[in-house]
Amino acid sequence: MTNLATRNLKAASLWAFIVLIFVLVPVLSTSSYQVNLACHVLIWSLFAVSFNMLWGVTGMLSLGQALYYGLGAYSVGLMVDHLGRQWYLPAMGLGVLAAAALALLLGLLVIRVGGVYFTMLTLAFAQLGWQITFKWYDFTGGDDGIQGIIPPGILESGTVYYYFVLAVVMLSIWVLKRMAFSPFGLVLRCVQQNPDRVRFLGRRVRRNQLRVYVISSLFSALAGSLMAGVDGSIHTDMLFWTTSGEVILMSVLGGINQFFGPFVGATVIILIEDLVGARTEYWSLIIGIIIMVIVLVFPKGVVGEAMRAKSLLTRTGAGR
Amino acid sequence: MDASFLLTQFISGLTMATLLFLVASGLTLIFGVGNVFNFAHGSFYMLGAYFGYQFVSVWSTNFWIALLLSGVCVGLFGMLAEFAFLRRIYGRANEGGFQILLTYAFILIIDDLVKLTWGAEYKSLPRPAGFGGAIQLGDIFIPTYNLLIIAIGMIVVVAAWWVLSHTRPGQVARAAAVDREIVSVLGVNVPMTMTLVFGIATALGGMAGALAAPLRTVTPGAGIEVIIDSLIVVVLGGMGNFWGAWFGALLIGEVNAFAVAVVPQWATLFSFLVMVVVLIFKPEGLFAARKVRKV
Amino acid sequence: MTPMLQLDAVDKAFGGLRVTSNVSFSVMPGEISAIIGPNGAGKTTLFNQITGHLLCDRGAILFQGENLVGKPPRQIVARGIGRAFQIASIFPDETVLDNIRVACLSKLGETRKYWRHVADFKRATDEAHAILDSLGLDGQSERPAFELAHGDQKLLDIGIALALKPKLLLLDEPTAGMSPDERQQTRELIKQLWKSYDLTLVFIEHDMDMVFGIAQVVRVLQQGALLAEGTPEEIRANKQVITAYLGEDF
Amino acid sequence: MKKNLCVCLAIVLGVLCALPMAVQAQEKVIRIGAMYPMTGRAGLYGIDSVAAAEMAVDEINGKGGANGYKIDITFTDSKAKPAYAVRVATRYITEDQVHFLFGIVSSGVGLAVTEISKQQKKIFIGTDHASTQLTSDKLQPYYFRVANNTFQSMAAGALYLQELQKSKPWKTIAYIGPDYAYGHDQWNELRFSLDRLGVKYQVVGEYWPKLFEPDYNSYVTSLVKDNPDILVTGFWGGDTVAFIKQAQVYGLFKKSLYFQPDAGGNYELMSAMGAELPAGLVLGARHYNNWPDTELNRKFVADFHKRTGRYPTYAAEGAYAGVYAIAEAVKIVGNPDDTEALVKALEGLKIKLPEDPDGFTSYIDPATHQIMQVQAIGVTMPNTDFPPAKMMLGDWKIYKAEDIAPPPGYPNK
Repeated sequence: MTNLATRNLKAASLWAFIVLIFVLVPVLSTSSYQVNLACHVLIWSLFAVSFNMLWGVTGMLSLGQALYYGLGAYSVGLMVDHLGRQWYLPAMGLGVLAAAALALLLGLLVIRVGGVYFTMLTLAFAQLGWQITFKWYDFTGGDDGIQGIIPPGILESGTVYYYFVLAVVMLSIWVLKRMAFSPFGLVLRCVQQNPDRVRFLGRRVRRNQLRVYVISSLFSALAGSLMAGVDGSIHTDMLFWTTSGEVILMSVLGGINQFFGPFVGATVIILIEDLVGARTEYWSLIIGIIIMVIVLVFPKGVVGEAMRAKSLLTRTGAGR
Repeated sequence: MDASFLLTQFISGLTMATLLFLVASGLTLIFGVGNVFNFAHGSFYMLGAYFGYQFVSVWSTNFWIALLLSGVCVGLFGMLAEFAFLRRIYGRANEGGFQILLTYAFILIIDDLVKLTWGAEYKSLPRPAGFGGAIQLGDIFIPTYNLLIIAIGMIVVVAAWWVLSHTRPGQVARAAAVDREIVSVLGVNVPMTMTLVFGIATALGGMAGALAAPLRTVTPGAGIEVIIDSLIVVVLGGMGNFWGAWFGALLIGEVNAFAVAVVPQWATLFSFLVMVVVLIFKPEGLFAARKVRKV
Repeated sequence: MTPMLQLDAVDKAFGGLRVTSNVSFSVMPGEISAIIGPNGAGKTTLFNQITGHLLCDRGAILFQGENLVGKPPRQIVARGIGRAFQIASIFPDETVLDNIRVACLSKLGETRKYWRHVADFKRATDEAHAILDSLGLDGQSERPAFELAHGDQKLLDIGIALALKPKLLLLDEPTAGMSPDERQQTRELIKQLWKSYDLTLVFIEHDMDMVFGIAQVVRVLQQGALLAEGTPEEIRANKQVITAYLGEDF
Repeated sequence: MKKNLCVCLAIVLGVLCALPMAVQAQEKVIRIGAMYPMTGRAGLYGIDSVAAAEMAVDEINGKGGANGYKIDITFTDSKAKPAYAVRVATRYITEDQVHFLFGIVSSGVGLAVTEISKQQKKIFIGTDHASTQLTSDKLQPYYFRVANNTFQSMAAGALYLQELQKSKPWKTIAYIGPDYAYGHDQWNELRFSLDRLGVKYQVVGEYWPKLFEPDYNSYVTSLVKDNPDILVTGFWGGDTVAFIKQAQVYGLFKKSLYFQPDAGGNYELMSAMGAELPAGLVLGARHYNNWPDTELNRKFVADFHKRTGRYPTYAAEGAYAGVYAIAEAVKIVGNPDDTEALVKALEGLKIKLPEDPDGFTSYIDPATHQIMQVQAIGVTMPNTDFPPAKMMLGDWKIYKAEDIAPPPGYPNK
């Protein structure tokens, strides 16, 4: 029991610390840009953490989560555009539900195959979604995107919206974290490591994969719907495959096998992109090299490497 | 819609299919032997087009020699990429994601290297001497260069058939496509084979780039659009299956050609539509190379 | 008394090769029995057919009177058949405790709980500890499973099977790859488990000390067919078995 | 793990807050935050725009600046991604405290940035993107555009076709353009203008290849079958090159008049295709290196060539015009800080630009914030004055600014 209590206390204090940092951003920041950046960090974190439930936890590498991210964003964008601002929050809920429904439908199709086939199928469907959004310009605005998506009421203020995002993201990540360490999460990790054994525990592998696919897609859509209000505009790029690639990068950079890895990864990537992009037109060369270094030299990611360093240190310490 | 128009449209589709196949065949080869999905394959295609430009338009090399040299140069580049970077991640846990990232890094780096070397202006190569015109048969115009592309595509198919069925490396590649473990049992130097296969595959991509350059625009970013089309072809045909890629390219090329003729406003969605329909019934593609592990 | 497990003319062929052919036998409740036979005799295939990993070409497999043929492993395990594998089938990155606990949770029908931490499932945790205790692994419960020694991984595999509270437990070469000392210990342990968990136990084994030491019934498979069945003494005396498998000098 | 995580996050917070704290000291400076794509397909436009904008800044600062204010212009690659451009624009406004947002090639990105400009009340000078929306239904008080929009090009195109019908009676018309807003807008605007002029025509084909389609063979063979008198295309950049190269061998241009009034006349096409470019194509663009033959234009083109070693695409002149428009507005107001006064100054601003023929001065329409310019359309013919191009436009037809403006209320009427 003491073990349990310590664990709870540790987890709670970590949470408090993270939340505190982000609560203080609008107070400490010198410009609204930094708040905007923190907003991006939060939303991408949610996207990356929800993606990592699929990949890091269950071992299902989807290259199509941008589909749901975009769906969330476009639900809000389209409803606000066509029906008015008061629909902003209902649209968020609707987008999330729509994503869950779509994920259930597509999941039944794509989960039939494993490994790289799953990856390619998710990519193919996401690209189809992108192509439709791009092409159906009468409805979606096509390449022009949708502008003027202003959140209603007090959310219109940037700071209030930031706290709204903070609350939703932290709540969602908390929910996902609970899930990751619940019996359900344990089964998912087991599915990744030894699906045959999971079957012989009397559990359905594909049913569990479908569940996590729907859950991950749902939270990806939530992230997308939050993004719609940050800049007031959305665009087909949100559905493009490079968006899906970006969350993979965040997961790897942070550490695939760490629950908070993608959170750290998202933070670092957004800051790097910003710093490099602001300084050189050859950002693509620099970012490419950075990705290469991460992949080849730090495969465990920031959090994973930090933990390894820590365990090395403690071991040498104990050896003395 | 008369017969001569159908034939014209068919040949248009065949030209597109051949270029698609030349790119996709390399992609599927790499996947079949190494289980690597090379997202940068389009960038190697683009590199081939730039090498073609360099040889033909800047150094005035004979077109045919330039074509071969472009393939060789890109192949060497590809071997370097495999040897220096890609092979370091084989067998790693969650390899798929690392592959995507690493090959995506190749895309970013090659894009900027091309911009640094050749600038951002659009480049163009003329068609080679003797292939600038068209054959006219009644109402039908068939550009001679398109015929040439189709012929080269045929030669590659026949050559590939011969290599795959009559030579030892071909047998190894086929064996690998079915079961990778077998290859090490056959006493083959697996890492070396992989580098070589990567070289051949990227050389095919590079050659396709140089071959397409006289018809298309040589520009930074030219790799992105071919990679998605090739992906469709490869997935459709069954990943890792050489003949599947050939059939997939043919299907996409012709479906596209006739969609343009019949329902032009929806033509761009047809290749996706074909893919979705096929995948609903055969999720592993039309001709799966190896038995799909169902998890 | 109805047999716990009854095989009735079970066949399996891969291509032209018959791996099990016309195998029939009955396992009585509470029995501990061994299946022996040379490599390639079809022992593991038989297990795979029983647990639904392979479909029978022909024949019936009755578990407590119910035909299992055509049912997926998932449903077969739910009816009370547990299995440990020739190569330890565990969850390498999870802790030893969680390896067992996930099975306990599954048995208790609590794998669809999304909210509470696994450690808060007291009953599953207690059961898991009890099993680890009986396997002698409790001291290592917080280590990741891949760090365990080979022999301990095989025990862990058995533990996962036990956690599902099987009526019938199938063990595929439980001592393979162990040192003579470890084998000795494992043999005693298995006998112990058989008694304390009130199991019907069938194991495949090459270690003759184990076969003749603890099995009540021994069945011999050769080229997919059941060659002989009987008490250890009967088998030891069986001419056919001696020529085919045990060897003249046995 | 937890401790490390805390350390990481603390560092991140530190970086976040300490990021570019360096806000410039209050000298007499006009700060411009420019965004252009510098990678990928549109990279050429971005790179040319940057060079021309820098050239304009050097010229103005060399003469002592605008009303004593030196221009300080910063460029960032927009990556042609709206979300990223919005982030950059926000940084420009709140961190770097720029006075003007500037640039943008893609209309999708332009629409996203104009939203920020509106929210933050910061003037945004558009230099290249052409969607008519920005100066019609999506117009906001702080947006100004110093290059033609697609409506103006297509209206000029409609006038050209109307005249042509008198000399060479044509009946049928077909269109091919990229399947996104830019492609569709052009076709809608051309038909709108033709209808407004009362031109009679019959549409025999409409084709929508995807943007950056590499293979047009199937489209070309279908177009050959349709056999239109006039073939209108709405491509830009590399797509124009690929289409012309593939269509040429089918003899398409012998039967149909190739007509591309918005982006076809851009110099990049001439430089990429050299002698391969067929003669007799009717093309238009927003600036030409060989028209008008004025002192100002000759100097602009020559200076640009001196600076970069190549001749400019039309994007360059837009950026050049944008910097001069800012300088002029600041001269009128006296300082770059009074945004509302600058808006007033820009509304109706008259400014002599390289693309103005003698006797005309470009001006910004106060109602639409759109620059009003003369539009010329030319025909390809041999001309080796601007290598590597071997063909340039000539045989110009000129259209007055007032004749090609969208009617008030377009597109809702």
